[in-house]
Amino acid sequence: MTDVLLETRDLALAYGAFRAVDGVSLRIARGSIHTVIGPNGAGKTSLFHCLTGERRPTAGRILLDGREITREPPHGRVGLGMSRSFQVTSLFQELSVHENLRLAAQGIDGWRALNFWQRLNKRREHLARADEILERIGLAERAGVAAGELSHGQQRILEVGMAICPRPKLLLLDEPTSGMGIDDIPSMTSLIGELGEDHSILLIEHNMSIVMSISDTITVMNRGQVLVEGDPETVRSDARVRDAYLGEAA
Amino acid sequence: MTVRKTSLMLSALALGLVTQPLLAQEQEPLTFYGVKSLSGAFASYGKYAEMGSRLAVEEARETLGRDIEYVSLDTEGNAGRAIRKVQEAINQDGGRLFNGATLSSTALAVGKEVAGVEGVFMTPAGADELTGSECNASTFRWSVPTYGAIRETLVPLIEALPEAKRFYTITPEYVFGEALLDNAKAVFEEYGVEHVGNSYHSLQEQEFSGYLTNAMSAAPDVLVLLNFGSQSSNALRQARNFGLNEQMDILMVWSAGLDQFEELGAANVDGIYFGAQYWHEVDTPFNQQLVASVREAYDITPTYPLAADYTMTRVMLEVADASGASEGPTLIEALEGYTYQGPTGEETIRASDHQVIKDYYLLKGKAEGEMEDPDDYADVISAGRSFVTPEDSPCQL
Amino acid sequence: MLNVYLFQILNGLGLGMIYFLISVGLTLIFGLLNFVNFAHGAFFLVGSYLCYTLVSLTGNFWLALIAGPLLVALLAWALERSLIQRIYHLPHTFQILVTLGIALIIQELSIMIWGPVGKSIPTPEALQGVVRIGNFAYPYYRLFLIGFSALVAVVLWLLLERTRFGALVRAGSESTEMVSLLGSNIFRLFSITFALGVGLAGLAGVLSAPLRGAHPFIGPEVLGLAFVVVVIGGMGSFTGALVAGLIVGVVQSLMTSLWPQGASLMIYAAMAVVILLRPHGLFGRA
Amino acid sequence: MTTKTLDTVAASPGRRRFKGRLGAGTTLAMLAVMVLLPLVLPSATLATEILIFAMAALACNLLLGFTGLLSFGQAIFFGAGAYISALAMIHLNAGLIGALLIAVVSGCVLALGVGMLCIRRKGIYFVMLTLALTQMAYFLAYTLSDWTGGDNGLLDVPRPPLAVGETTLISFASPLAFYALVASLFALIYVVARRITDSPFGSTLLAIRENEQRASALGYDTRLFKIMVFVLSGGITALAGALYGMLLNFVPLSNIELLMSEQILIMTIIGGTGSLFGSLLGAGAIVLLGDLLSSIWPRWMLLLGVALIAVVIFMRGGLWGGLSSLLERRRGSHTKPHKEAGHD
Repeated sequence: MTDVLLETRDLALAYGAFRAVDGVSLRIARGSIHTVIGPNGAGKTSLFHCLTGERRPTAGRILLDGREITREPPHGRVGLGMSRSFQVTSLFQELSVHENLRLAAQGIDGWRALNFWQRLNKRREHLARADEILERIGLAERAGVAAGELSHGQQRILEVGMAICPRPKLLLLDEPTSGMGIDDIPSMTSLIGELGEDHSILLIEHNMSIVMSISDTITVMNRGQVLVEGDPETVRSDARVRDAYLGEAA
Repeated sequence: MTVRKTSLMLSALALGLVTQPLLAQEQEPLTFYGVKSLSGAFASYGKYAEMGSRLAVEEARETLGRDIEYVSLDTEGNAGRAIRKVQEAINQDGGRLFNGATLSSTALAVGKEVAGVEGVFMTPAGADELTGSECNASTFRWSVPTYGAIRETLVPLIEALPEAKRFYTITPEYVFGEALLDNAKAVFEEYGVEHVGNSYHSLQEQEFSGYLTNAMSAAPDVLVLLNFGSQSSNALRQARNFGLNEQMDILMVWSAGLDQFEELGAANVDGIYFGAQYWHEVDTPFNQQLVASVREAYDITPTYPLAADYTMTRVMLEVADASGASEGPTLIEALEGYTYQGPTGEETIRASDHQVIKDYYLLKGKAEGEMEDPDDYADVISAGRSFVTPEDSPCQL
Repeated sequence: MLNVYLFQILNGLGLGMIYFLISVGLTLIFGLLNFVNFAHGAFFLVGSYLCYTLVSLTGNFWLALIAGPLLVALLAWALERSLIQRIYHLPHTFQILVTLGIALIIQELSIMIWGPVGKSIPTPEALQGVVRIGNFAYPYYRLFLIGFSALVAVVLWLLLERTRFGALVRAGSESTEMVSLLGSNIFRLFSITFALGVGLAGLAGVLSAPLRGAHPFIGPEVLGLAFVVVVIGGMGSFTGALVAGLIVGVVQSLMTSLWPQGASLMIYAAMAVVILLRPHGLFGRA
Repeated sequence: MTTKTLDTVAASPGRRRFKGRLGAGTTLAMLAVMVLLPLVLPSATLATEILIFAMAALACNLLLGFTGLLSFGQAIFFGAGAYISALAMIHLNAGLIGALLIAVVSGCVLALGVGMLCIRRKGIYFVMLTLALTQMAYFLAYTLSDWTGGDNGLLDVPRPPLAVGETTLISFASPLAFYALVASLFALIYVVARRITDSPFGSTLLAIRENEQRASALGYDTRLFKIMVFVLSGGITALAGALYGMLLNFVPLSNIELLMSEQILIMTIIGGTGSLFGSLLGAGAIVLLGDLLSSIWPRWMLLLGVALIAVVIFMRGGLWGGLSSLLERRRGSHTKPHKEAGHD
């Protein structure tokens, strides 16, 4: 039996008559980089929303490490070991880079963060974690700057950095290179590659060169369903995939 | 050096101790406080009240030949602010003589504060509690309570309109409105006329078409408005708009008098009955003199707030001067039972509850063509005084 | 004999048309510019006072009816150009604070200009008098108000649904880029829309003046009422403002016969319930 | 360093020490202000009013400045605190501490209810909910006139001494003594609020203000945080209301009016959102302005309108923002103090 970290069973999300996600069963192996691709409107984002808890699926189940999380709210999934980044940069613009990361690390405290009588530096582990991630994503020099003042590329990196702060078992990355300039993309690619060494990653991505270079497994979606699944080579050579993308172009 | 300083200070202190009583025997300056709503939501009242007090103070400086300091405390239309400023005047500057306060809540609370230091506070505010259940030794009130306002308007009206048998009331739902309504009900019963209905409305209401509809459906002979201020203005405007004045007589029991008539305009005032605390055309010596000096000083005709605060300021200063006491129980004693010529004729401060005994008027609005001057909005139909007897009053001082 | 409740319903419908007029400008500005205008009541106030001044100067109500709203719209246009334009992009919180400031300034300026005592405005001569129905009477002026408000509603609807201006404004509220692509100046479009919405508040002020006079502290009450109508109808919805205006008018009128003390409690409670159960109102877009 | 980042980048390692110094600095400044207030101002009563409203503004700031919640509901807690403590003293013979505790607890409980209802909606809908609830609370207070005195207000509110059993320890009858009580409570609240804003909870509030969706994705149940800050804010506001009742010996109906919420909000904003010291500045500026200007120029409230607009457009930090950037600039030009001046 392969070690499955995240599993969906016949997951469906319908808006009225429209079935955005239509019976998707995924199995994401521990330690792998698993990418979901597909033409526009294939249901990637809807699937992602179900996984993060923003949308409650209309049918089907989601299991993380064998535990049912289908009805868990977004904030509840962090404590269970799931963390995400946003497609459109979503930072605390007026807070410092370091504080952004510290808050991200503190998130696993859950309701314990409600303690209003504790001093911040009592929770040294969060400060240390933020410092550690700062080094890792190469933003240590900009620690004191407000996140909103970073360049766009740096903001995208910080976005991913925040997602790894709580030491997630599974990292959900939503188009991490979205809106990035050509020059910045290589550093993001190498960051994700590095992260893949000690994290399980579910990636949604448009940029094919990244997808093909770092993915262990690729799932191709079309019209809310899984079209093809396999390693990059298999997917690259599959005629159905080409048709699906050509259909989009036509 | 320090030694010399100390001795200097000591001798100055000694000098002060010696001279102070001497000076006091001569003429101590009087300090008088006016609690006026100059800014905020009741500025329309406070503006005139302030004019009245200032005029009275200026005149008293001459007639009494003494130094009088006048300090106005702006309530900012807010009872809390008003009380804080009064406290400040009492504690910081030793203030003991106060006049004014438009809002009942402000007047009640100022009365309590002033009573705490046995000062004197005279107010024109509307709440019966001032000389009723919440009365105290320091609080005096010039305006006629709801009992008299009702009796001096409804009774003469019932007598003037023998055909009118059905009365409908519109009442604001709070203490003041209830008091007017209870008194009105007693009059209806006493005079054997039918109270065919009442509509309560909330304190913020400005749209009266619904209440007027209720009134229409009861088909009364007289519509009695028991609200005041902008609410009564709007109720009257809208009643005219619905043509109610053609079907029935309308009485506004608690009108503000001239300034409200100006707000309403002659077209709205015409043919309507109004109750009023003061009317500038009343023929008394005091009033003639008041009208003349207000014309000279401000080039306007005195309104109710102006006349009320003028009268109270003048009475307090005169009594303070004559009794030689500017504060405390001596002054209170001098005011009790004091009789003077006021704007409504001879007025007396009743000792048992500190209520001023004075006339209340029933006015009838004139058509624009009949007005002899721009302020001649109404004629006095009747004047008189009705007060709860001291025995029946909840206040026993 | 006509039942009093029936007449209250009729009266309520009339009241409702006035409420529609009071609130339609607010909902337009919110719907199209996504802007929250807490100064709406203050512009109503200016309309009422302008009506007073114009009627006392010229003796002509009809002139005031045309010039009053135009002057208010002009004031709005100037304000939009100098101030409001800078805060469209800010969160609603900041828009509320700025317009609250504007409302305070307008209120105090009105007292400086027109004095603290209210003013009355006579009903235009042609519309004096009442229609009698049994015991009840209904003023011609209020009938005129109903008809005129209905006309305003139709004209507005045509303007928004059937003209290029309306199409542009609707497109602009979706995406400013699209309008720029169409070759129109989006900022001018916003200025005009803002002036239109505020001008409607001014119009309501002018029309209400003969009923309620002009009083410097009427702004907050009108604002509260307008928000109740707009929220119940659905913020930004034109149909919502109409239907909710009528509902609030009828409910308020009926309440005066049933439980008058609770009339204002009812409308705010209704607003709270609508927000909790149906946040986008009866007709709002989700 | 710009003023914008002054408060917010505080927790980064390099800046943490600076923040500590600044925090201690403002706490000291606060103490100095409290000692000086009754000496500089014409009366201790005026100083007391300023501190009471500063307390209410501070509580409002926790909602608006730290969490980004614009609530018109503060009058509910202010009014309820005043009414409930007064009624407890009048009818239940509650002493000073009892009355204040009852006010705080009832403020917290009410805020829990109001908060749980209101935070179900966001943005303009949230604002409208708080507005509707305030109107309803006002209606309730005015209808229950047997208890509240309705429009006449609740009279004869005592200002009880600090007592053990029948023995009076400290009487607060004199204005200065009562000022001392209010000032100590304000100092306490200030320290508590400082601690709250410096805690993990406080830092999370800022995160919610900045980006609620992200905060939620990081694992924070943002609704719990918002309810909690409502409870804290409601308790403090009710305490301010109770003290106001004791100051005036009277609870006017206007305490629970929408206008009161508006006034507290304006103080908070003009003082500076997101700065606790700013709340003191805002309350002080507005109470003093009213005191000085109202009898000279009755239309002084016009200036409040202007100030409100100016703060949003030009000076988001309010008075505190303006003051601190001024201090920054001065510190830049005169780095060394004049030693000669201190020597005599």
